[in-house]
Amino acid sequence: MINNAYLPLSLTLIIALPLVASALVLLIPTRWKSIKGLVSFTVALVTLLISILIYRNNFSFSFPWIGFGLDISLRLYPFSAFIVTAAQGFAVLVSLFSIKFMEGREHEGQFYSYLLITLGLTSGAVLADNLLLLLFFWEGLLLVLFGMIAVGGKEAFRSATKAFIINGVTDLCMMSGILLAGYLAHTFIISKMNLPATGLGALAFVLIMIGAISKSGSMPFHTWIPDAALAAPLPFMAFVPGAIEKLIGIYFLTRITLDIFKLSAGSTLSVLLMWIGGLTLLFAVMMALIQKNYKRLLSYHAISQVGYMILGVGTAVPIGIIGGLFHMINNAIYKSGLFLTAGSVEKQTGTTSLEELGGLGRKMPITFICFLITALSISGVWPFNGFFSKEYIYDAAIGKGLIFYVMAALGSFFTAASFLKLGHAAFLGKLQERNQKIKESSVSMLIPMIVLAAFCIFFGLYNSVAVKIFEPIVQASYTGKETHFIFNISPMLAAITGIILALAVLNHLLGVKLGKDGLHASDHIRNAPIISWIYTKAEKRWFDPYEIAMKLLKVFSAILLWIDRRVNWISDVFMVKVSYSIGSAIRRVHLANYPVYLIWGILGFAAVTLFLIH
Amino acid sequence: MILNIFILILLVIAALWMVMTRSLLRSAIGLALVSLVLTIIMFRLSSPLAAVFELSVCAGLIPVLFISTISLTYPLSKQEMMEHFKARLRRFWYLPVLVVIVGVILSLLKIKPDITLPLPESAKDVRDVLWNLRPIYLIGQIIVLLAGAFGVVILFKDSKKDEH
Amino acid sequence: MNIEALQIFWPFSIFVIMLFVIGIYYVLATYNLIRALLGLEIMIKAITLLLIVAGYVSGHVALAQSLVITLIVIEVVAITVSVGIVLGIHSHTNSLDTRNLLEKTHEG
Amino acid sequence: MSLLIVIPFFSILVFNLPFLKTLRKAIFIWSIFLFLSQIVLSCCSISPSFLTKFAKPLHLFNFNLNLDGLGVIMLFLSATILLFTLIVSHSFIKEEKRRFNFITLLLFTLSALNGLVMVRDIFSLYIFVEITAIISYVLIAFDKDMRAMSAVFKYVILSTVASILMVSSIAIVLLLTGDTNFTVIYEALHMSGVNPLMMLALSLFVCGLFIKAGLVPFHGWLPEVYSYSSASVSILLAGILSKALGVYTLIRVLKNVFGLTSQIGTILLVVGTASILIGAFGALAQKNFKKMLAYSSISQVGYIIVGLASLNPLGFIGAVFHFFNHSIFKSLLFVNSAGLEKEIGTTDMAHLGGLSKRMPITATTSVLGILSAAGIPPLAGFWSKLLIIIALFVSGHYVYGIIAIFASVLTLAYLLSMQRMVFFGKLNEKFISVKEAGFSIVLPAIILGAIIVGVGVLYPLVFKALILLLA
Repeated sequence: MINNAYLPLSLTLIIALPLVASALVLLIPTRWKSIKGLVSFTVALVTLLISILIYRNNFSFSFPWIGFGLDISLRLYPFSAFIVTAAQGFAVLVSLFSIKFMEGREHEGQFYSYLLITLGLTSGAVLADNLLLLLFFWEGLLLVLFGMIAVGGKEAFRSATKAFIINGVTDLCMMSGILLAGYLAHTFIISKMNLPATGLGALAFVLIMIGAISKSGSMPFHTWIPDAALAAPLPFMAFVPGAIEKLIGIYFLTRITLDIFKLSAGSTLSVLLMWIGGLTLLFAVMMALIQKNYKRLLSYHAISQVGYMILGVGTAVPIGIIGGLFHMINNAIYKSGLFLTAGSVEKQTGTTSLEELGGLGRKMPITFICFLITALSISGVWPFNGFFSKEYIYDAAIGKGLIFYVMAALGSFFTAASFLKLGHAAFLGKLQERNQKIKESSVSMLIPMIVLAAFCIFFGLYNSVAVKIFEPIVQASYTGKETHFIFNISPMLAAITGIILALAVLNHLLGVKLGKDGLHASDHIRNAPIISWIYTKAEKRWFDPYEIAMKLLKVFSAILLWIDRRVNWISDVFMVKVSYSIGSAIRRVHLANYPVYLIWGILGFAAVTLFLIH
Repeated sequence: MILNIFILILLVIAALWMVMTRSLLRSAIGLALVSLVLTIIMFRLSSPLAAVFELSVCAGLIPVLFISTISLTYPLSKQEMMEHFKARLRRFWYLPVLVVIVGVILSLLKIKPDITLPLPESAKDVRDVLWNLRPIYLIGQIIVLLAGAFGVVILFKDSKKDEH
Repeated sequence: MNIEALQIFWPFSIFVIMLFVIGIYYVLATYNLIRALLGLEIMIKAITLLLIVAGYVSGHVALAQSLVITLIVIEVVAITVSVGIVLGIHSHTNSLDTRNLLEKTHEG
Repeated sequence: MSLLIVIPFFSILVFNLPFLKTLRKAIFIWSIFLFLSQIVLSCCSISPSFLTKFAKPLHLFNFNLNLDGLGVIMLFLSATILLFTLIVSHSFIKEEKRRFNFITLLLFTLSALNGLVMVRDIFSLYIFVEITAIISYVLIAFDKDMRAMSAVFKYVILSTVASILMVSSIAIVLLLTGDTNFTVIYEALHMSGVNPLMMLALSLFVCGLFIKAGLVPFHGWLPEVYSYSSASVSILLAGILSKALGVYTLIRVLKNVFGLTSQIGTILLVVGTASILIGAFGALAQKNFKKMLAYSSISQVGYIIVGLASLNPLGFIGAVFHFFNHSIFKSLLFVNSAGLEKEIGTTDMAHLGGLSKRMPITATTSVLGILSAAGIPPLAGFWSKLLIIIALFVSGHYVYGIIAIFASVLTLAYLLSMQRMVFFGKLNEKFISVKEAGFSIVLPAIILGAIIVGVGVLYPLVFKALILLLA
């Protein structure tokens, strides 16, 4: 416990220390490159310690800054404290991992600097008790995102611009939403805001929601993530889309559904959120299934898992929200774990293309075990953490409509299928010629993975701990209704989950049989029609309904891909083209002589005069 | 009043002649003519000092300035001038019609401005206004004269340098 | 005197507007740099007349005269500088055609 | 206060005396001293007590001058930007005689701008506007480049028409009120109530100022003049001259003479929004650094006007603040373009690329300018745009507010693409030996960049000072 007098100072330190340190990292001369990683690790660790020390305090303070309701006001309470601590934890692990991983890469210093800025801004955004202040940090994150992706190199610049445009537009929506909300509530202090989610309030909610879910990477604002996955450095993927953006996006989504607006269960907005969540998780996972690159596959999962969280939070019932939050932290843990295993593989083999991998399990056993644990978690296997959070979400979803449950369950099926494929293709099977000489990664890269895997197991075994963490958050908003939440896993749902997982394994075995090896285990889904032509005579009876379903599925994913690209096209090409053609029209008009300009002026004058005199 | 209208019509005719004439030189002289007529109107509106100024500067100095400019540039040949004149006429014959139409329409409108006039001024003398009440106008005139002189020196020097 | 003076205001302003129309038309329609300046001059004449009339009608003749004198001085300087610019253009193109001012070679 | 006009003017006289030719070399030092002392003076004037204490003994002539907060800001801006123009021009104009002429013109500009800022008489306002305009003609034509000459001729025509509109407005005002003094006119107009003739006068004057400010649809002259005048002159033009001629006078006249009514507010709103959009779209398609900046200038002036049009104090403060910011970041960007012009000889973006490796300081400061122009926190431009947009929302102009936000994204788009084309990307073989621009260009860039960051970070202080000055 820390003395109360130090609280303002420590809150400020949490935000300011990483920001200052990031400048420091940039200033360290290139000769002492190796120090940079160490500095960032230390700073993250120090802030983590500070937040652990002040974790149990409930406290807010503000001092005037600009007026117009824009003051620096920070608020520490269990929810924000938890998110900040988690973010710092990830920063510690990722910077430890990066020390080895980033060694010798270009822009190493910039990477650490961005990492620290991201940490500082995230802490600021989470602790902020003022929407405008939050917006300030939020926009800062956007800029850092741009810089961080752009570090990757030439190709990365394109992806960075894409990410910047998409997030810039959605942030704009959020900015308008925040202004609208502030106008409606006559204040920007979050803890004092309490708006009904109807009429203009609903508009504000939707606008802010767009910003929040886009930050967390939900459809249809996700297109930059797979692109960034190939271009950006892997620790970045583990840190930003893997952990930080989920934390902050879902955090803010929860805040607006619980605190700022009172979203009632079953309302249109709640159903809208659930649909977004359901569709995101289903479509993204289907895209993931057919990927042939470790990083890209993971990045589609990073999108898909958000769907579960949005679905959970969108139900607006306590069990769903707790499930969503629990899933958020679980996902952050195992998804960054998975990205780190990808990093470890990339560091050792120099590639993440699944076609060049295989059989690594024997060469890199610890990485393989970590992968196994995190993959089992993400697939929702008992007793790992993913199982529990998913069960909560199922429970909430089935109460709101069977369709949501079916989507979630299907998503679960494909998740399991794609990880079976990934694990099989990367770690089992035949070892490639070029990978004969690889070794296990170094200790500093293994520790973060082990820690994350351990957390997976910990949160699985002691899942009540997590519920206790999130209980007070939800409690505050549901006072008077239920004071204690004791959730039991419904045995029936658990059984169905078991069946689904078993089906996934069966499917995989089938796929391996059809596709000859792990890599092509999903080919029977992808190229189903051709295979079916070969096997028609032999197994007609068995495969017909399956085939039709798969064919539909393929068309469906093709359409999805098409839509995906079109959305992309609108943001990348169409908008740019339209503005450029307007621009060049204007330019052509301006290549005139003075009489033309004079006539414009006279017409303008006539208009002004007519307006004024009448 | 009728005399005033007559002089004003004269003014417009002078302006039209200046616009329609084919020679640039005559156009510049036309400007002097316009100023001259304007001077008469000023006298009639009991503004003698301004009228004298107008007469000396606008009817004297500015046409001289234009004429010297015209002489510095290359004159057109006779044939060119005729072609030029025909092309010009095609663009300019609308003007008198337009002017007459505008004049007729405006005089038919018979607008009576409904205004209350301000109190008459205290100072009756121009010199009093300029020297005692509004010295800033004088300072402004001095600055603008010097700036103009300076600018012209710069511009002419440059253009001369360019010719060599 | 005031009522009577007020009555002459509208006829005078008709002619001011007519002069203005002539000047604007001249500036717009001519292809000669010097003629464009002459057009401006006509417009300046028009407003000189307007100032004098306004001073006469409102009974502030002395003030109006001082304004007109200042206006004339400024006008002379402005026209002189513009003539300098016209000469500069002439030294480049050897013609007084306004169509030379068009941006023929634009980038891109 | 009359000394602010008289001293620069008098020093011109002294330096031009034929028997003091040896003194001419000192004009550079002297003018730097003058600019600096004006900067210091205006900084001190932030505290109102200083203003009254200091102004009294300086009241030598009966010029009917007055200085308020807006005027102090203008004094500061004009001195700052003139100072930087002077420094930048030092590396462009090498010949002794021409340099002397140029500095003399700058001193004239200082004198005229100071007069413009302080007069409280509508005809004196016209006089100083005209003086400034005449000096700017000479400045633009200073390099006797053909394109600059033709641009300036277009400017002369439009600007003279603008002056004519202004004088006819003055004539009508004279008819209605019998005086040209601000307060007298203001009272007389408010006594008489709405009158079509007064509305005509208002429209004439405002349209004249729209032409001078280069607002859509009165802006035809602006892009060519900005882009074809020589490097140091375009800093001066974009930074202060056209703003002082058009925007400052507009604020002054609407505030002190005609009054900001809801009718004129609507006109400003429409004109401002049109400028924002047309400027932004126009800039998008430009291939030349300076031309793009010129269009961007139109768009940014639109923001100032829109802020004014919101008709509430917040918008007014935002408009003045944006005026300040725009002067700073636009002159910064033009200083950078001067650097490019100096080192590479072209500002055509198609030929440039990858210069950030060769000219790191120029590249960095231009990023600052761009981000400030696009309104990215925490730089100065963000706060003023935020104020303007909030003011629009407070006044209930939601559509215009949203357009303003949208145009802000466009600003970022075209400026970033410019930055990419010029400074990032692959370095052209030709420019392998290019060096960072000289000290006289880098120094102003650094100082201006520091001002942008400083004002942005110390926003609360600046905002308080603004309230103090403008309240």
